[in-house]
Amino acid sequence: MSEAPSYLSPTGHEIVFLLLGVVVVGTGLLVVTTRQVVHAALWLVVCLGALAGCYLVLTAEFVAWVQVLIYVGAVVVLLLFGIMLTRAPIGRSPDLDSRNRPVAAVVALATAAVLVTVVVDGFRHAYVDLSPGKGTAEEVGVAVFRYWVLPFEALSVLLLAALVGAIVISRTDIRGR
Amino acid sequence: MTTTSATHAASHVASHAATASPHAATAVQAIDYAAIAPPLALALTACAVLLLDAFLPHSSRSSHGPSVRGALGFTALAGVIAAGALLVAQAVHGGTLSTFCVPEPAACSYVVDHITLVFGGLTLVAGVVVILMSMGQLSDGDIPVGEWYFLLLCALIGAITLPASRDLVMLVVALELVSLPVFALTALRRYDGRASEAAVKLFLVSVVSTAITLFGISLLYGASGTLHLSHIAGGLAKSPIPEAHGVVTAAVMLVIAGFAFKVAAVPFHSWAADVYQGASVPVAALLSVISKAAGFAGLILVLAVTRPLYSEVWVPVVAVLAALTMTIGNLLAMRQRHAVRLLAWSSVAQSGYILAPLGVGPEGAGAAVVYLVFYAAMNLGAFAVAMLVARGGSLADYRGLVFRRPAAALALAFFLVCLAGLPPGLAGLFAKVAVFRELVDGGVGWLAVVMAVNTVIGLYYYVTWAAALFTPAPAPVEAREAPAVRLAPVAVGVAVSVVITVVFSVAPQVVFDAGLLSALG
Amino acid sequence: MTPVPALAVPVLIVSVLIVPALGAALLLGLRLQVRALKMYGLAVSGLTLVPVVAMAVTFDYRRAAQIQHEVDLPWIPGLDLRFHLGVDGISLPLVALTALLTFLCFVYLSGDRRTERLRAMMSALLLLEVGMLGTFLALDLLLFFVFFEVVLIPMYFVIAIWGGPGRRAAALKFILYTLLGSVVLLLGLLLIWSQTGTLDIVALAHSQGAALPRAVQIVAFVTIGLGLAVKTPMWPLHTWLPDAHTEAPTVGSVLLAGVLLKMGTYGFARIAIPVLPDGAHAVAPWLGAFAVVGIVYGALACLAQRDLKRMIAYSSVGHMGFVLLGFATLTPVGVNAALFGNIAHGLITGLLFFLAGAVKDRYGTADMAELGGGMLGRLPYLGSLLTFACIASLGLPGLAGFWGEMLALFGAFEPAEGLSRPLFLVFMAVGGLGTVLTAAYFLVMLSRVTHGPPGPLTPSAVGDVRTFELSAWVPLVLLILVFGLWPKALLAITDPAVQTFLEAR
Amino acid sequence: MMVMVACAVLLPFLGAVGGLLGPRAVRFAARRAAWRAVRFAAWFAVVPTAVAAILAGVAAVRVLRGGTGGTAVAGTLTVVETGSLPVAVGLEVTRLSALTGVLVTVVALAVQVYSVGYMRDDRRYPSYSAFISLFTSAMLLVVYAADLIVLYVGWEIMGLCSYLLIGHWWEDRANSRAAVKAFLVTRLGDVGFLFGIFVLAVGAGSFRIDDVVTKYPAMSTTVLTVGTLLLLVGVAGKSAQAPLHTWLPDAMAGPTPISALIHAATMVAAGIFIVARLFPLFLAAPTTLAVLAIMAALGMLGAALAALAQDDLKRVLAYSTISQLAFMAGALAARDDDAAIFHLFTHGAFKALLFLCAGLIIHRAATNLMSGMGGLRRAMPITFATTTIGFAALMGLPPASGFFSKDAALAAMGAAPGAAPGTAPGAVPSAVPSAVPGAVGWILYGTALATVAVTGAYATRAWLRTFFGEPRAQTGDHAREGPASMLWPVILLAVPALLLGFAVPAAPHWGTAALSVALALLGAGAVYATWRGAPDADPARLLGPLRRACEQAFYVDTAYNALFVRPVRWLAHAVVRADDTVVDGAVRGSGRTARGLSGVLRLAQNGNAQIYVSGLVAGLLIIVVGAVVLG
Amino acid sequence: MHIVYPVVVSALLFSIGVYGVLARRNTILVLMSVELMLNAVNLNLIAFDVWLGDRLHGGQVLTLFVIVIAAAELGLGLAIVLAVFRNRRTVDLDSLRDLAEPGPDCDAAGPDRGVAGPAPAPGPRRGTGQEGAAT
Repeated sequence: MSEAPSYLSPTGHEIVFLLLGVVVVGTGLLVVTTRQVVHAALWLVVCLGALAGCYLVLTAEFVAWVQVLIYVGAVVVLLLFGIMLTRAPIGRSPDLDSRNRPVAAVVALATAAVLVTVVVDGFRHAYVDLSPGKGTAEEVGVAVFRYWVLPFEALSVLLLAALVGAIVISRTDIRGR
Repeated sequence: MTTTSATHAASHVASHAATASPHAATAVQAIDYAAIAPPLALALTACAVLLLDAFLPHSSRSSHGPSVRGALGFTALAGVIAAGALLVAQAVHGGTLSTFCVPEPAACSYVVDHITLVFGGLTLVAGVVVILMSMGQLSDGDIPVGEWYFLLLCALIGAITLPASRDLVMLVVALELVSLPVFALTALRRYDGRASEAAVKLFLVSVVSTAITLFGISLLYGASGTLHLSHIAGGLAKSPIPEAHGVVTAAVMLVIAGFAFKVAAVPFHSWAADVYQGASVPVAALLSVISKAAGFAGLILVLAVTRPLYSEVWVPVVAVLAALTMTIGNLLAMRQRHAVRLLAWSSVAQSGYILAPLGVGPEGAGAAVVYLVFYAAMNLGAFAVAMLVARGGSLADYRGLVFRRPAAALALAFFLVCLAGLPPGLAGLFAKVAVFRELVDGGVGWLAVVMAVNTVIGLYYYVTWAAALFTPAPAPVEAREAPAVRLAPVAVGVAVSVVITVVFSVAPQVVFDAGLLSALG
Repeated sequence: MTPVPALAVPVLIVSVLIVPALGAALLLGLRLQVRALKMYGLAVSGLTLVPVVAMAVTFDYRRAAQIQHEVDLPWIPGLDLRFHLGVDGISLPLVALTALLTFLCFVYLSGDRRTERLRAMMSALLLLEVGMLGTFLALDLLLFFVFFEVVLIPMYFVIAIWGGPGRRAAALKFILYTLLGSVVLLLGLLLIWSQTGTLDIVALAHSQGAALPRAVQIVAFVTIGLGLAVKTPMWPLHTWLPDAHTEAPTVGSVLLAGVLLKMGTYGFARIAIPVLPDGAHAVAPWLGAFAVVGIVYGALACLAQRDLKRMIAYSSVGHMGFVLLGFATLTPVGVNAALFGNIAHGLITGLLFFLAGAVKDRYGTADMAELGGGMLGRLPYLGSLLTFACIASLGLPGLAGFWGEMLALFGAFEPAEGLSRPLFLVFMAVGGLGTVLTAAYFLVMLSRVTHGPPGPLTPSAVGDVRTFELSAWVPLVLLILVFGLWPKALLAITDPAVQTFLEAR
Repeated sequence: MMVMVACAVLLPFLGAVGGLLGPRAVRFAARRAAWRAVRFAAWFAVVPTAVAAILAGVAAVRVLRGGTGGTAVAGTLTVVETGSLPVAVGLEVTRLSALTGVLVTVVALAVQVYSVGYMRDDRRYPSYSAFISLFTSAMLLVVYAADLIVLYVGWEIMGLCSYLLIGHWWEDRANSRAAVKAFLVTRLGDVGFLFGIFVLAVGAGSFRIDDVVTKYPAMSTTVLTVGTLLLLVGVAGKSAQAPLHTWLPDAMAGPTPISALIHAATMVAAGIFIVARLFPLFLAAPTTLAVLAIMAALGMLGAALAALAQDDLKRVLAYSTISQLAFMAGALAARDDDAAIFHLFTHGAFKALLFLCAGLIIHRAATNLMSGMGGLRRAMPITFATTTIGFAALMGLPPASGFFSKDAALAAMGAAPGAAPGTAPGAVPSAVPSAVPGAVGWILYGTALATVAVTGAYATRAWLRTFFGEPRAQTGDHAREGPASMLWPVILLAVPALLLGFAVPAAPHWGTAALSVALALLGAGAVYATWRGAPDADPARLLGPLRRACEQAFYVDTAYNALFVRPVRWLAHAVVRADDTVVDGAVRGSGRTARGLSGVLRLAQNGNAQIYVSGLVAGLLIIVVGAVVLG
Repeated sequence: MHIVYPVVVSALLFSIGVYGVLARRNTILVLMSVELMLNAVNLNLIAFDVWLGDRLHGGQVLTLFVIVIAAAELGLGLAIVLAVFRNRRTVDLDSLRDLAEPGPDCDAAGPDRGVAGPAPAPGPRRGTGQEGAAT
């Protein structure tokens, strides 16, 4: 493996990626610390979008578009519906954080410290020359149906189960036998 | 681009439309239907139940509601029994069937070997008993029957595929497939605040553990370069990153987290009591036996099958985890006054006993499987009787039960004594002896002593409950059980578990053959 | 007795276990009223006695050291557990004692009108008998452990359901304490197994611990010793016994003291000493020390007791101290003394607890202060039987209690080579002092209970000893006299077996 | 020969069993009057003892005539394999045991006959007589035993019978306590005795007595000394010697015939018999003899002084027994076992006589205390005559048998320190030079002489206070002679008390004899003088300040009570408290800590899902860090 | 492109997710944090897949599957949250204390309503949902 270029001379890719990374982490922090519930959802959208950008930088276009489509499209909308249905307060509500905050902060920082040290120690020298075309839909499609058919089938059962479960729990008009 | 090598004679090309890109004659991965017959059968039954529920007449509640309920119940039962028959056929066929294989670094995702057969058998038998218990539970009428059976069968599908899956992706998917339906089942009692509270807690803790496991898997993928269990050891050896030790250790621990949650080992045990009490009794039985068996299958696969070379990392950790689990489980079970809550903590303690042989090393997996099979039989029986008698209820309801329902009382006493590991319950005794042997042989003396003390603490609450059965009740507690007619299936469930436990007591060799062989599988 | 070829009749030994087991199982199904139930109980326990007597008769006393009536079937290959039964000079007397005592308990029960839920009690006793007989017959380490634990649950229920006011706590302490002991015992057994690879006691005894290095032998002996010491009970581990005895019903106390304690000491004679000779040698001084402390401690505790049954329980601690001292000497005479003491204690304390039970039935209490004394005046026969039992128990020569203690002291006088002589001389002296204290508390009890002017409590209308009680007690009295006047009857059986495993080293 | 001796031993045992079970069966069956049960049981008591007496007599005659060359005749029933030294269950008749056997059976017969009358109206006579037969067979077993363990068996059964018989009237708590005390003190002695047997048996390599006696040269002196000293502990316990004598005076709580049989003639004599039986061993252990001498000296004088100050007639005789036994022990210490045995025989006869007479007196005067007696010589002439013979023999006045045996003993003790003034070498068979150190010899001889004087004093005092002076009995003219069945045994015993002295051919040593008679008369005179002064007052006042101490037997009993009984009782309570708090506490404590721990753990289960998840993640972090750092 | 960048970003995102799960009172916000954690995993997988040049594209396929799983779970999660809201009028996690360990003395908190569930009245019930009395 060729000697990885030093960190001091970042390529274009790395600069774009770092910018997007900062956006992701920043908006992530805002999601979990904002006072307003709806703002949290909106910041989530920005975070996931930026993440999709990261994927693009990493030449995984198909996954990036799936990310945008499903996460930003469906999941966050679902969350907004959830917020609406549970009549969460629209304006600023002071008590969004439970008394567990200090413990949570400590644990989160510890997790961050441990994970970062482990990961950095492990992957310091990893370097890759990005070449487009790796993450095209065709590549991933072939991979899914040539190597990963079983999980694909199992996921269908999972989705069906989730679907049935969600419907039967939320609709109270379905009576028992 | 050459097509894949000739597939087995028995398998044939799946009918899926291959996304044929012009330049690659891509054949979809060969599927050996004989191998995946049992989960397939379950899946078909699940769909059948769902459709039947939809199309059977929704006439007025009273007239033939029960008959429809019965029909759905029996179709589910038939499906499980059919899957069992297929499993037995595979066992008789002998040899390992493997399918969904990847050509170059030859590794298959779905392998039916001895571990799969043992866990599959265990899951299906437990499934039968849980379905029988569900029939009793559903007779109340406020739970949608079709959906209940469908979700139950989905959970069974997950539980069967997990032991057979040989790559991390399939492991995670199977893990999710086992847990997701259970959240739904817990929350299915929609008018009970405690059920939904239990569902939320279960959901939250489970999702967090899955996320942690996935993070572990991603690190492991990064370190080893592959997702197939059989190649990970090789991958780690020539790992692209020079000093991979730190990452791999962390990755292994994080992967263990998901399965440890399923097994309710120590740091992941807090949810057990609340969820068991909140959920209905059949779901609690499902959690305590089937999802726990799946958890152990995953744990054994991840730890024992793939990486003997890293065992000096996880062996001491698992040993400490086992010791903590059994001790905390037993201590918390001591002061319980609610039957299912006590059974919850007792099942946490029992998972500590099952974890203990793994604390000796990969060769301990055999003893762990043996204890698990024994535990499944005893624990299911206990839950079935709890369901039969007072739908869980507090221990006071069980006082002087031998005068009101002698058969149930004797069965419960037998199961409790088995769980305690004392002679009339020989099954429990032989299970414990097998584990103790493994510990003493493996030189983990301190764990054996801790387990000895725990056996005594365990005996305390088992015997107190068993004794309460035989002491005459001061005030004639009003019988709150549901009318007997709908509890007949539960009684059948109890009978099944009694027969199985007695067979295990008299001829435990059956279990030992299955268990010890699986260690080699 | 013409020596019948040993292996010709395995059916006997298996039937010894099968009959009570089937009896207990059938009881759950049967719906008999009281009278027929008592007859059934008598029949089953009698039937168990028949094969035992047959085994005793067909036993070849010239080859007492050899295992006879052997049965060896594979049961669980996965655990190397074999259904291996057999009887030799050491276990035959104990098997006979168990069968006899259980039969006498059923005789006692047949007359006793006040026990309710008799069906459950009888099935518990029969299960108990299976466990006890199995323990003495088992020749496979794990099988010994299984039968060792079969006894726990029935005994727990006998105490917990039919016991006195504080029965639940006592039963719980009994079962938890004994289970801890037996699990520790299991660890020891498994340690032997992991080192030698075999569970067969006979083979292990012949190999004299050859395959076991000294350090492992010591660890194994300590763990097994602790497990057995809880059951014996040895001094610091004895606190479950007085509670269990005070609360147990008469029949429960008799079997608990008569046989259950012997399972602990039998373990020493069958497993600990023959299989782990070096371990035994290293730990013998400690065992002797605890035994001797047990003797004096038990005697002193009895002096200050108020409750009659509790006093007899503590006296068992003392007597078992002598038995353990016998084992600790590791000499043939010491081990013979221990085995003789086992049988003698079984008979005498069994009789004592029968009598204490009778006193409690008649006066409603076993508290000596409340009894007030003068029993010889009101109940002359019961009083004189109690006097006889106490005198036998304090080890008067000419009665069974004497030989066990005297030979144990004689063994301590000349311990096996390698054991420090002065230490064992101290043990002997303290043991001798113990006999004086034993005599003291028994006679003080007699003078408080039987002598003196008639006390405030008047015995219930039941009156003096009744026929069914006599028929339960007279065999014990006769046996105590026979073994007292003719110790050869027992020593001749146990001596050859003891010589083989002690001498062969 | 052996069969005869075996029958002698077994017959009383069978009589005892018959006596115990027979009447119960009769009463069971017939419910007849108590008196008929007594007569029925009497047959079971007297006949076997009589036959045993005859058999013993015949055996004695055959052995003494030297039919078997004077050596022992032995026979073994069976050998019990114990694992090391075998126990040979067998009997052996030597000259010594033959004679003692006769003494035992004769006295036992006398007591059995006497008891029929004495216990006429006692409901528990059958068990009483049975226990006496049991005692007789136990004593014969000791006498004829060929094996030390068989001897020990008889030895302890005797102790039991003395317990049962002392506690005969158990309605009164005092009797019961006295019985317990008697058994415990003798039991303590027996433990020492057993250890002595072990030491000697291991030294000789066998339990058989003749092996032990023949192989003693092979044993080292330490083994011999330790063995014999331990035997001495047993002897002291059984024969109520100095340190372990406190039980005998309390044993008087039992019926008087028992005192006569057990606490005068037989059981207490067993100790001396054993020393004589194993005399060669004692000879080879000089230190033991020295200890014996000191014990004897202390016992002799102390008991005699105590006897002088007692008010209860039976306690006087009890202390006199202790003193006389110490006298015999002194003779043994002076290496002359023949003198000791001779004195044992005569003492057996006259002390039994005295006790039976005392029984008659108490039976009539309805009180034990001499202060309640007086002037009985006119009312009870026969008793007066026989008691006078008894006292004469006790004081050693010629022609009574006591004179000869006491003289022989005194001569032996006199010869002990080597050159006693004016004593002819005489026929003292002290072939072995007296190795008793001079000083001890002198002490022994001095106290012996003093004892003779004090014996004369207390004998006369007892004689005067019971038979002379004004009748102080409160019960009017009740004092008449006893029934015939009680008088005949007394008269029967009076004969040997008087004439036994002449049976022994050895001529008395005139020097010591004269000296002893003089001293006896001196003591008697002193008491007579003080008595003359004030016939009603107790002549014991001549002891002056010592009287209080003598009456309490020098407070030995209270000392033992304080030193042993109370600490043991306190220790017992301490043990029970410790057992409850410490040992049991640890057990209960572990239970409580388990419950406490479970309480603490329950706090973490407060239902808040976020607490669960934080616990989960924190736990996981600890595991990961631990694995990475340790791994 | 240094792989360490995406991996570090993923680690940070994961920790933020953990914080969100532990700190937020409203269950919906907790669900959002869980989504963050899962997205962190996806980023990691994509980074490694690209770096390893895995022919099987294991990383990207698994990412797809994780997205599907996340969607499915979120659906069910929201349904459960709605059920809780319907039964308990609130979605605050730390107010759901009904299943805690019963106090040292009192018996199991209230009768087990599972049994005493209301007899199903005919006809659907609009979101009034009978409220289990939380003692």
